[in-house]
Amino acid sequence: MNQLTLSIIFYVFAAVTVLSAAFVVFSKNVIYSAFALLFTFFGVAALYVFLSSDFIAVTQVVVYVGGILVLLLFGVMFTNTIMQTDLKTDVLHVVPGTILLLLMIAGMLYTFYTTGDWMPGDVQLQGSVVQRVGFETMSRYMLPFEMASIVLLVALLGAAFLARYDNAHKNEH
Amino acid sequence: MSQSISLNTWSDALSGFNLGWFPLGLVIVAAVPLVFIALYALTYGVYGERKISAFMQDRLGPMEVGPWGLLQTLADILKLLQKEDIVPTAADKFLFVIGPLIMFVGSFLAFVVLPFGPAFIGADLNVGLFYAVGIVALEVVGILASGWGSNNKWALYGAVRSVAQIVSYEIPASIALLCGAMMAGTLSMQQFCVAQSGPYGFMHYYLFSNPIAWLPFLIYFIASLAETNRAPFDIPEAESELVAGFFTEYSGMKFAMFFLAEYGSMFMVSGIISIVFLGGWASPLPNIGSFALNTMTSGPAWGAFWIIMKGFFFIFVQMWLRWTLPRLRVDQLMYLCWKVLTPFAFVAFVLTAVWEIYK
Amino acid sequence: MGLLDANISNRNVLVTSVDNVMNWARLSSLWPMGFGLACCAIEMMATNASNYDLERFGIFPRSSPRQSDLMIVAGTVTMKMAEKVVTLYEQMPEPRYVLSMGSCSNCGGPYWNHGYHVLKGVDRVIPVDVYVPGCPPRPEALIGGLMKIQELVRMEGLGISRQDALKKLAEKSVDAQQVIDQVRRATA
Amino acid sequence: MDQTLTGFGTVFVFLLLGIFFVVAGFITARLLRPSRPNPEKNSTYECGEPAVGSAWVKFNIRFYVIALIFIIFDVEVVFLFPWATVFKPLGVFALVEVLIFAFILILGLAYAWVKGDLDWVRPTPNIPKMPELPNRDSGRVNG
Amino acid sequence: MEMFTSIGLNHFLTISAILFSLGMFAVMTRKNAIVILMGVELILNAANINFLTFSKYNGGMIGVMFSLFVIVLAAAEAAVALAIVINIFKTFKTVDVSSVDTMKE
Amino acid sequence: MQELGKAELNSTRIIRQDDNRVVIEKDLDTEYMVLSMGPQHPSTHGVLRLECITDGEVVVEAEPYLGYLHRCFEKYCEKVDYPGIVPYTDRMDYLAGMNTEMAYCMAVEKMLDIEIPRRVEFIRVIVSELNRIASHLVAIGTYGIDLGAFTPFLFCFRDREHILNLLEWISGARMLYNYIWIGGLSYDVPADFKKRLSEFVTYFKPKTVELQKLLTENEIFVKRTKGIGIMPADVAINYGWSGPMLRGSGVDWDLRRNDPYSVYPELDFKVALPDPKFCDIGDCLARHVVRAIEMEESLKIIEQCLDMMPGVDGFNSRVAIPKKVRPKAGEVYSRAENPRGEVGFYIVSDGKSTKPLRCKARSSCFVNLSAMKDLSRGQLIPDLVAIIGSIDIVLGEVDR
Amino acid sequence: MDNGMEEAGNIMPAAVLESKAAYDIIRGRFGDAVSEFDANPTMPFFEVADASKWVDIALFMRDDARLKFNYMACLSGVDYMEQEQLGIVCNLESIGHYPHRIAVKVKCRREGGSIPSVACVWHTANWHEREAYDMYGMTFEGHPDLRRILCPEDWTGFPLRKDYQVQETYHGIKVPY
Amino acid sequence: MSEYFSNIKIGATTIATGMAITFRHFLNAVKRKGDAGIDDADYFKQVDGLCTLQYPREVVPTPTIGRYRLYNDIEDCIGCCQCERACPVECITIETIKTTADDLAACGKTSGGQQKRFWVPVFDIDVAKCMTCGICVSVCPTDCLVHSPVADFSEFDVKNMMYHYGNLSKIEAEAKKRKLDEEKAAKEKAAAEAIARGEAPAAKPKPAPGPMPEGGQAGE
Ligand code: SF4
Ligand code: SF4
Ligand code: SF4
Repeated sequence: MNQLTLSIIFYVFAAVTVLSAAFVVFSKNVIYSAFALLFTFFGVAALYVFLSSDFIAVTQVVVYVGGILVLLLFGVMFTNTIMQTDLKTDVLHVVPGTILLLLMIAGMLYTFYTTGDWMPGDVQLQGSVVQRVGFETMSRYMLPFEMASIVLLVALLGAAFLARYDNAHKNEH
Repeated sequence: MSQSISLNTWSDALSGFNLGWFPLGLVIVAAVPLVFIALYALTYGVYGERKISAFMQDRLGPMEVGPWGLLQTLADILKLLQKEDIVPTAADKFLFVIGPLIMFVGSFLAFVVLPFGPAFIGADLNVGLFYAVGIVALEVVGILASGWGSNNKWALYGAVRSVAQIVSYEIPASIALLCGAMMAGTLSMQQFCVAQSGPYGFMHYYLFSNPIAWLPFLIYFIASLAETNRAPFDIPEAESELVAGFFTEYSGMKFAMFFLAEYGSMFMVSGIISIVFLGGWASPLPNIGSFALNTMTSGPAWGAFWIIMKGFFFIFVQMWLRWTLPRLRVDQLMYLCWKVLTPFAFVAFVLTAVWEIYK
Repeated sequence: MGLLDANISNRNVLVTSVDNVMNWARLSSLWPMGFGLACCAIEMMATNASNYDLERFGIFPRSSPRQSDLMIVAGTVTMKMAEKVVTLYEQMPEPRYVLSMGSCSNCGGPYWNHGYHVLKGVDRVIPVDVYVPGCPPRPEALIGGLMKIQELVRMEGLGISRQDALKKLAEKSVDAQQVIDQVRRATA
Repeated sequence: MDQTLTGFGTVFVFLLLGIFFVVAGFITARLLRPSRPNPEKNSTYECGEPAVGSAWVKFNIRFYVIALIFIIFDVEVVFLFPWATVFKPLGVFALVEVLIFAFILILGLAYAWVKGDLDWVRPTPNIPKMPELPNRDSGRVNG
Repeated sequence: MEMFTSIGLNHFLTISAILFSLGMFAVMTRKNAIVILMGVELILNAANINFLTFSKYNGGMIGVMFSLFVIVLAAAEAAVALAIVINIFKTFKTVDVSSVDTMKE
Repeated sequence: MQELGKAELNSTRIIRQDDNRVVIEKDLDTEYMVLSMGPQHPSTHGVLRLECITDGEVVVEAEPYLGYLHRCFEKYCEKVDYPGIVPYTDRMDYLAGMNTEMAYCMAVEKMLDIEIPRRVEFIRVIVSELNRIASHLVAIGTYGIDLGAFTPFLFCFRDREHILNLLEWISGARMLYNYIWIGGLSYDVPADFKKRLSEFVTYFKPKTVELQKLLTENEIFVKRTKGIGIMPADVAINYGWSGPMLRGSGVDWDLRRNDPYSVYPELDFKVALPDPKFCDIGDCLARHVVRAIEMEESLKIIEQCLDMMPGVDGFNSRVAIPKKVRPKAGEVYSRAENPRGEVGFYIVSDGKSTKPLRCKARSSCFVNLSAMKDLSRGQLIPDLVAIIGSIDIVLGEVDR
Repeated sequence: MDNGMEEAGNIMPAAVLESKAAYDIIRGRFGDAVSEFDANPTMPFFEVADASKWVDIALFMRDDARLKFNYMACLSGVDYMEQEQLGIVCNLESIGHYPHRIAVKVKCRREGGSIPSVACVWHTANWHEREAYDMYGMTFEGHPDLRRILCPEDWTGFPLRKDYQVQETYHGIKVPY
Repeated sequence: MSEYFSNIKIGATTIATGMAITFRHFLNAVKRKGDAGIDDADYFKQVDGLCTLQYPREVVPTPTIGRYRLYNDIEDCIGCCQCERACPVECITIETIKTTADDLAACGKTSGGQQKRFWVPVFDIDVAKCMTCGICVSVCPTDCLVHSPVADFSEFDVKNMMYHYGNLSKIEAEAKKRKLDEEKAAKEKAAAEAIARGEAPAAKPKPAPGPMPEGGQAGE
């Protein structure tokens, strides 16, 4: 594949990502937002591939699409009475929000494009990311790795408790 | 890594072939599985299912359409092409259309990493197995989209059940596959096969060379049934309860897409299980003395033959189960997943790890 | 608008052969809607079961009308049921066929004279292509009826409407009366 | 061009081809099929009855809990896969590390198990009872 | 033209910036708690892109590892946050944050 | 306007309006869904319609709607003379035509007070037991389908086909026989019948074992049915349940023994009762098991009848058939044990006409089904399907 | 209707004797609310003369330790055209307690007549009464859910009445042949 | 805990048993049950194996008393209308015309040797309505109304299922009717005359001298 093809593909995915993200944010239909998120996540995963981290890309699909998105969809389906609320009532502070949005983009882009010297050069990531991740978790990032399990445990306990709390709550009445 | 790359000579050569800026070779590489799915799903998958079920039920099965009914599925697909395509008024048009698309693409994308023999694979990703586990997520979203988009009660029930089932069984399935990955020390699908090929044929398969491999093998097999919504886990499309599950409202070509996707993923899981535990394209025949059966039956063509045969064997077992067993109920399904398979998967995980370290 | 909607008046070789392939596909894969009404439905089930095995012809029941091509009205259609039958028929995607199985759905059958709540023939609410007589029709009769449907599909094509096909078939088909007369002559 | 990109290039082509296949299928079907919609045909299928209400209702929280437990274990698996490819050279140390990791999560599973989050709560079905007399003179009759 | 054809660091940073801003916008302006969550996910994704970009162009593993942990956190966050949202919904019958704000049991 | 259900979750009201539309008034707390199961649904065994009000997968209430197959049987009874009713009784319970015919003929014979030849009685018992087996085969097979096992269904139908062949051989029709006539039979059995029947018994015995292994003992099947849809004995009686349904609830009640008719008193058979070790008394599995046992008992009865049946010499099966059926004025309620329970005929004759003044068919399924609403509360949808299947309804008999 | 059976009265079969005994208990409790016992051998019955007492009688029959008519086999509606009456006939028996069986008749006016519902005594009666209502049009007082059961909700007429005329069309579909 | 494991064990064994059974059937699929009808002695010979009858290719004849399509041998029908009266479905319509005395021979005899006394211009059986109950067959005195074993006779048009068995065409029937009327008239006249002559009217009605030639139906 030559450079041009690659660029085209990059732009395709970049467009998919940005447009679908915009759709997520601006769509008045929550379920559409959620499904648009699929494309955002997928596009981001493709960008990760461009950043040579295939493992993170697949992780993105596994966790974000397979997990978080499904969770969000269930959440939407579970609370779907809001589907009828229209855009006007759904959005707060549109004008300041938009101004902020534009300002933010402008500011960040300005910073990115003016700060040229944080690019130390095009050093490519070498070797298989999977194995390197494996080694890193077992060496330098051991503690965070164990902490991650505790974070997950706590999240599980907390979320399960919250979901259950509700049932217990209801039974009391 | 280098070995695997040299193995995929054909697909690499093809993918290097560019026409102008467009990688035409890749299209050809990608088209092969497509043709395969179509052929397989059309002629063997559905036809085989019907014939096998018929024989198990003392019937003849398709007989009149083509010799021995061989053209039956072709006729089905051709007919579905001609059927009117109904989009219910109440449905959400966008989701309704996108559902089968995502579903089919998801099931098709999984075939990228499936090696059809030592010389042919879409892409030998070094996260291959992980990718194969993960891409199911797309199907999940496709199912939700079609179930929700139909705005049909049966479809919604089917979709939600199906999603809950698929995501639940992904845990034991992936832990079981993890055991395989631990044995091979890689996630590349080609490497799995390489690691399990050798002069003693089937003796190199993890299933036979590793006493613990039976446990993850069984766990993955059961979980894969659930992931593809096959009986006894076919509650999402349980005919007697939910009419036709999440594709109740689909007609014509859209229905055909589900049809193909379903049989595609059936072959996919069969392929994965035969690669991870049964050596994929590695020939099962051992070299006996000077009678080099194994060497004789290795090679690109033989490899393709073996993996397809192994895949068919598992598909046969899937069908066999389907036509024998009643179906489980949702709570039993969850019980089986979380309280039987997942603990056992963890046990298998620990045992495999210990075995691999101390063997 | 698809090809099947097109109104083609001059039929050439190509059209005919496309027709043939398409018709072959449709007649080889008639999926009936799993839809039983009364006693006839049991015979329909028996026909689907091992001993007669409709799957030989590629006929296997689907439970959703969206995926079926053929509606076998097997049994008594009552007034209460009539509207549901219409709905289900309407919900089938075209091209669709209707086979009326048994006396009851043909014309009310044994309930035609005093059956206040029985629809006197399902053809009063939906168009019927083939009528299978009998009470209940033997599985053989049902298979025969399905063959008739296949015959009908074979006759259809671009620019040939169902009505034309039916008319042509009716001309072609041997009048039952003639058969009787033949028998009579033979026995006389 | 690095290896990853080539590999995923194939994935991309697969993606395109998959979409193409579906779209081509739809287009062919569109050319062939009749299209004669009418309100009744496009009504929602519900066993022949007109559908009452929309299917878009809030759904059972059970499914949500399942997805929730799933996501936690999913993330765990994400960590274990890279580990599985390298644990053999790392030896016992890595094994112990991961066992601790897994153990903590199994604790979570055990917690959920014990707390009944893994049970699909089945409401207690109604066991039919004898008919109840309306309030009228029930006491009087059998005196 | 060169700027567009050769994909470099800035391209990714741009996308990440846009995603981040969109996420921020959702968090700030949408009333629906679930859309807010989606916005948060967008922000996290933007951050991840940044991490990986710098990781790639620096050649280190730090960014990759960091993004991995971000994903972990995102999962945990989504699980808990959605549980909370659903609880809010159960209590207030709405996921409209502004009205929840005023309703206070 | 009528309020249908509130159940435990009391913030939603489900209201049936005067035009029979169901409206849900929601209070946002929880949302009920009105799910119409049937009239075209694979698991309602015909054209039953259940209007389920569900909360997720849980059925808050399921209201059965009948009448989709109301074929005016009772009207026909008043319009058609006594012998002409017989084919209509076939069409009532079309899975067990012989049994229903027999119940009807017995009722008219009671009014006419005629003596039936013994051979006729034996043949009647044989054919109705055969039909009982056939009917239970359908019940068991379709129950298999309801629970997702397709193969047993086809095995059942394969064996049923043999019974149909046997019955066609003697009566001329496969399903709706019009074989048992008032006072006799339309034909005597063919010469080889006894031999073929005993061959069938030998053939069929291993098949029941196979069926049992394949379906009844399958752990998934047991798990799906055990403890589901429990009906306590006293309520079952109060509901008027009869037949396998009642016996499934542990009530030792079989009309063939408790209200003996025909030659049943001379025969030795066991009243099928569920085994509490294998199933919970009164659940779906118990009802299924009762049917399975009953098939074996029927085989035993057939074997005995084959031994005891008087010979053929100069026998005319139509000998006792009256020329003109015109009973004395009076009324009769007579019933028989059908595969689905008690089928009774209440006939009023005015003594003048050849047509009954009133003939009411007490249909077992109608009565059994009436408990559906009660049984379905708080069940999951799959359990609902299991319960409907275990009731084994024949809509022709429910709606008549 | 009961002539011709009377002569047989003194040689009553055992089954009829049992019913007679049960009847005597009821008669003893309710006196003239029930009519004379009809000892015909095919279906011994008595009639409830005072229809308003019907639920009480039913409850008594179900719960009395000597009767225990816990099983209602059948409830049939009947149109007594000549007497300008509609009626129901209930066949009762006792499962697991006594071998006796008896039938009970309750009658009401033909037009606008009403009979107390016994659905609160036997669940069986619920649907049977609905059916009788559907077919004959008498109402059942106190019935929990008296709707048509077999015919559609919007059907006109009560089909089993002797003078029933079938309607010409139903929802635009021609009804007669 | 032990229950947990025994559950798994029972599940596994029963599933294995079931699978063994289906697999046995799968292996037995090489055998096929022949097309023996129920009245063949070897009907139950083949116990295992496929039992499908490939109907349009293979046919098992229905039993001789099988009741399927009604067939009336009008040659034997004496026009007694018993079947019409007995049919609960009222799907037989018969119109008869009494034969005139001179036609008796033309009307012919049944195969049983019984003299037919009625022309049957209309003998319609609506097999679409018939429920093949066999009542009409059982009452037919000459056994001319029979159920044939032909079961498979579907139609594209339901009207084709009205079978006309009558042995006279409309015109013939008209003629016969006219003839009968004339004979009746003649007889009445004769009777009137006889009364006028004071003779007993109970005299055997002798065949009126028929001036009408047989060729009355020449118009045909
Ligand atoms: S035609 Fe006969 S068998 Fe068929 S439904 Fe009607 S009555 Fe039943
Ligand atoms: S078979 Fe029965 S329904 Fe048919 S014509 Fe004869 S009597 Fe009538
Ligand atoms: S009963 Fe026989 S002879 Fe008499 S009219 Fe009918 S068919 Fe003819």
